[in-house]
Amino acid sequence: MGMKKFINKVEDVEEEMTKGLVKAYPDKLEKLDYGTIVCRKNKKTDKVALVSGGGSGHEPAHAGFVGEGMLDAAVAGTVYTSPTPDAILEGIHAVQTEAGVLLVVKNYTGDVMNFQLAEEMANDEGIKTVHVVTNDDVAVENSSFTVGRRGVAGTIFVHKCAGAKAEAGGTLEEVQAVAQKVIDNVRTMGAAIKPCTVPAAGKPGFELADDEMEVGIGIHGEPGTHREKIRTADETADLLLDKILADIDYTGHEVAVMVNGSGATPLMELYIINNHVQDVLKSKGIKVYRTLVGNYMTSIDMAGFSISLLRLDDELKTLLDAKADTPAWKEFG
Amino acid sequence: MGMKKFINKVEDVEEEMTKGLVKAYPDKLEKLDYGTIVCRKNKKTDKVALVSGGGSGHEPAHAGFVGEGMLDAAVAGTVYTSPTPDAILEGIHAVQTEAGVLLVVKNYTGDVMNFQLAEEMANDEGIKTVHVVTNDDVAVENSSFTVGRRGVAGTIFVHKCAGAKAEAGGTLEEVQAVAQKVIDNVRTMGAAIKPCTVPAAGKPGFELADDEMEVGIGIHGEPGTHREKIRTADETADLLLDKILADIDYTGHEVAVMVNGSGATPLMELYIINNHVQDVLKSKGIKVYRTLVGNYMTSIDMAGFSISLLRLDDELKTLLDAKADTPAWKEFG
Amino acid sequence: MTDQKKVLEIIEKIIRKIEEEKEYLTELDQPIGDSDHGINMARGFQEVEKKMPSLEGKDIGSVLKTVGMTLMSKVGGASGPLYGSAFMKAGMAMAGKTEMDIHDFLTCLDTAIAAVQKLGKAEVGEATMIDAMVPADEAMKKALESGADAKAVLEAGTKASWAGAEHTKELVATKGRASYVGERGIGHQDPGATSFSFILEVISEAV
Amino acid sequence: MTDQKKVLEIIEKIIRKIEEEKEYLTELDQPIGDSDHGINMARGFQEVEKKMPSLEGKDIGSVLKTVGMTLMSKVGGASGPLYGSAFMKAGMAMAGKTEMDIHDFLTCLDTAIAAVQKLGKAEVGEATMIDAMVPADEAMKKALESGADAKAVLEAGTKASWAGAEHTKELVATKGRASYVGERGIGHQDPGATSFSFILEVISEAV
Ligand SMILES: Nc1ncnc2c1ncn2[C@@H]1O[C@H](COP(=O)(O)OP(=O)(O)O)[C@@H](O)[C@H]1O
Ligand SMILES: Nc1ncnc2c1ncn2[C@@H]1O[C@H](COP(=O)(O)OP(=O)(O)O)[C@@H](O)[C@H]1O
Ligand SMILES: [Mg+2]
Ligand SMILES: [Mg+2]
Ligand SMILES: [Mg+2]
Ligand SMILES: [Mg+2]
Repeated sequence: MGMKKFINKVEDVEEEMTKGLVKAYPDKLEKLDYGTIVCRKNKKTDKVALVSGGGSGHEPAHAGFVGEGMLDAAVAGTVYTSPTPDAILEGIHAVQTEAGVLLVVKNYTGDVMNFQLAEEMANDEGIKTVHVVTNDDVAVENSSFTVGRRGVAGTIFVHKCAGAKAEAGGTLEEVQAVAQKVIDNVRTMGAAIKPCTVPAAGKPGFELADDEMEVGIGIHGEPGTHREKIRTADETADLLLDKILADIDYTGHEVAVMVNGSGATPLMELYIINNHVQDVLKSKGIKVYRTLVGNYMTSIDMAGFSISLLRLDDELKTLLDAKADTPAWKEFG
Repeated sequence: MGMKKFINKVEDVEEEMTKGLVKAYPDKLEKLDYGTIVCRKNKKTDKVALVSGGGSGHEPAHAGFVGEGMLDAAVAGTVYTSPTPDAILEGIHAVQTEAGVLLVVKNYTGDVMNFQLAEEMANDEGIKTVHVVTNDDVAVENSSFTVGRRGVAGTIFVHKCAGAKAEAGGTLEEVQAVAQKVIDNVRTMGAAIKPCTVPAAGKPGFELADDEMEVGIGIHGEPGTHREKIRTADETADLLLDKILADIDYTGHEVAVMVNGSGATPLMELYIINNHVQDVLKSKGIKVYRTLVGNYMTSIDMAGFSISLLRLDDELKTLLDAKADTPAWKEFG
Repeated sequence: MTDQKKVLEIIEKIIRKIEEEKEYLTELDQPIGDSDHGINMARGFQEVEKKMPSLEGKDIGSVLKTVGMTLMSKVGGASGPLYGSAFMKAGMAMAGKTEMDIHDFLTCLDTAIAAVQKLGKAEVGEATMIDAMVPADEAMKKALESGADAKAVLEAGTKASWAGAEHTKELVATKGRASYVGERGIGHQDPGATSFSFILEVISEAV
Repeated sequence: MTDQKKVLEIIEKIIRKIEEEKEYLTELDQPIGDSDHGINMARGFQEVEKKMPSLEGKDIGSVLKTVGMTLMSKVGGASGPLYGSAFMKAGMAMAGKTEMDIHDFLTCLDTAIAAVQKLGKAEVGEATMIDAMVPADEAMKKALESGADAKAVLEAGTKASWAGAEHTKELVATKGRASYVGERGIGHQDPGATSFSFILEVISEAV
């Protein structure tokens, strides 16, 4: 099947959607003229500024998490392509404060290099800038010989907790430490049954037979670790949970759960998955402190989901509960 | 293509997803043992109770709007099928108060009849129960010879405003009047490019060629008013907006806008559509007071969207702004 | 015409028929509705199946009322309350009876039609189950007047019911979900009129 | 070997080549990456195209630096900063020059490789563009030593570059996005090694 999308010109997708987001919340968000950069309006000038970003196509990430208590700026590249150093620098310029700037970068070669170049330029200009790299995807082996695990949906917990720490007046070092703590304690894995279509490509990034699913899928329509016959929701959730729970020890910890949709997965299915995830965690004696179910870090129109588990301590619980006022972070429960 | 979904048994979809929702918010929501009925925990006992519902498959509607300032109970039938009178009565029993019960019903023969029977039974038992029927879909001609327009995404504004009025202590008559005011002032229309698949049916409800879209689509995968060649996002939005703006006079009014996704439509596209909707309204001198972009009233995994415009007065603005604490109503902007 | 045992037998046959025609009825509901009529009906009658053991030896009125209440609480949608109240009201009309003749059957049908029309407000010609029910009722009354026996009366009714269902293809629906598609509904047979015709056919064949 | 005008001509040819191979490069990026390498490169070189008029008469160093900065700010992803800094650093090495010979070209390539490795930390054998660049560099140096002329040196480099790109099929990637697919990447040619080979081929044919 060819590409069926509600878009105008393929080249205008990133610009128009950024404008469309900002026009929905004109009092709270603004778009810079320079590229697809969304900044918080009425920002606090005395707190650490948080800047994140990456390729477009993960909506609501990252611009949907700009606002009080989370990000100050989100810099988006074209679909699935890291933004360029000049754009990232522009975002830093727009929100930088004396307290410094924390860059939250997902672990992809492109993102890491582009953010690194921007960070160097910012520091050269005298803007105190540091970064963290999120790498929560347990589908990918973490070895010192490779580029390491990918940053996926768990990144949103970094935005939330580090954002809350910054809002509460934390220093750059403290905010960075919180971000790193979340990174050290969050793990994610995903699976998909239908691929996504990058508008500029016009056709799906991969093909799946009617009875196949892709396990360990990334968030850019890149292939997962392997392909297998489609299973039930519960079995698929088990598959992912097993890998996550084997990676770090969750026993005795309270956790935050995110059941994240890939963009075209109906909430119906995400709820069904959550039903099982909660049962499994309960049976293992892992207490759930907070659950998020919805589209947080998507892959355009992929039908898939990921499960993230964040191990909590008292500090992270407080930061998770702190007020956040952004388009896509929903506080309830 | 066959059905690809993250589900377990087709017969368990409704039950499992309802449990999955409630397990995400165990402190605030509860599921009744009797069917797929979600109630607000810690409900106020001195306010008018709001009960809504309809077929499943519209997630987050309606259970996602249960909570402070919106619904007290949501009664779901099987997918796309109105709940039965006994289930609706059970929901009424669970949340009824001395102040009375308002049923918010979408205008479909099935819903209207089942809710009517439940209302009669409730009144027979001495529970003061009244109803409103939402009918915002301008795709369907409103004539006294037919069943009238369908209730679609605009229903969420009824939940919000009537819910706020009830939370603020309005009488049953006042709450019903607010609900009716919203109904009188909200209009919606939708289009789709990919059909949805009811789990029990196992195949899409209709077929669309690669270059076709269905205009005036309903929220149950039922065919729309007509089919035509797919257009750009802007042109499609114009098509829908033209019908909406022709139906009631919006000039000189402030409006609330909802750009609602059908379940498999990426936010990317909804933002692109919103970008144009805001421009058109601006060019017509219609001031936008608040905008919602996201999945509010879906059709399982259909790729489509609807636009709703609610004409506001000061009362509705206040009610729209009032606090609501539910899984799916997001206050921002 | 039929005693309590026979009524239970007929209900068993209706359950099986609906199960057999589940896909067909759902397909009919696709172009003009929401593709669920067969699924809805089958869900209801599967539940009736579960109630069957408890109906052994009950009077016909109770049997029909239970069928109606079961459909009412299991089918949902438009057909649920319609078929539900049709059977419930027919059951009330048959209260206490352990045998029924063709006149009783016509009383049941009259009562059912009244129940469907009270709730659904549809007249003949709006492309609903009423377009099968009313012609069937009229044909049976005419056959009865002309002296036909129960079997012949039921056969005349079934024939008229199918003709009525067939005729819905030519109508633009003005009630139910099919009304939304307007002129596009022409050429498509109403699912509810079809399911009613199947039920009447089963009864007619069984008597 | 080539003057400033010729450099601009070659860049024009690279722009066209990348445009021509856009789909192919994107397809190569599908099984092991995110299906965008050709799109990314084409977006960058289309922007370079727009800058061409402003480069008339500028020295070779400035030309290459502008190409690099343009790629850096338009391509994004992994290839953007890599190709961007490769051209930028090569431009710095050619600062003020209006002519370049084969020795200058090798200086450019050495500088470019150093820039790519500084940022990307890839060694030979990790299935990246480095696996085309380094063999090309080595082959050219060898050819030069053995007395070949500029054209022959470039041809030897191009051949080695393509062989290196071809060889990436046998490697398990350990850098870049392709590293995520592990063993499944075997049999697939690295897109970046391929785009580099195209660029070198264009230069070799034009000189
Ligand atoms: N107002 C009405 N009066 C009589 N029959 C109706 C009415 N509305 C709908 N029906 C019948 O119900 C059938 C549809 O049933 P079903 O598909 O189970 O419910 P829904 O339309 O809620 O999905 C129609 O084919 C029609 O025969
Ligand atoms: N660390 C690295 N060092 C050298 N080249 C790399 C590195 N990482 C990626 N590449 C090159 O970049 C190419 C991919 O570029 P592209 O698809 O445009 O970016 P992205 O991977 O961000 O989508 C790969 O084929 C590889 O040649
Ligand atoms: Mg990319
Ligand atoms: Mg239905
Ligand atoms: Mg139906
Ligand atoms: Mg790529």
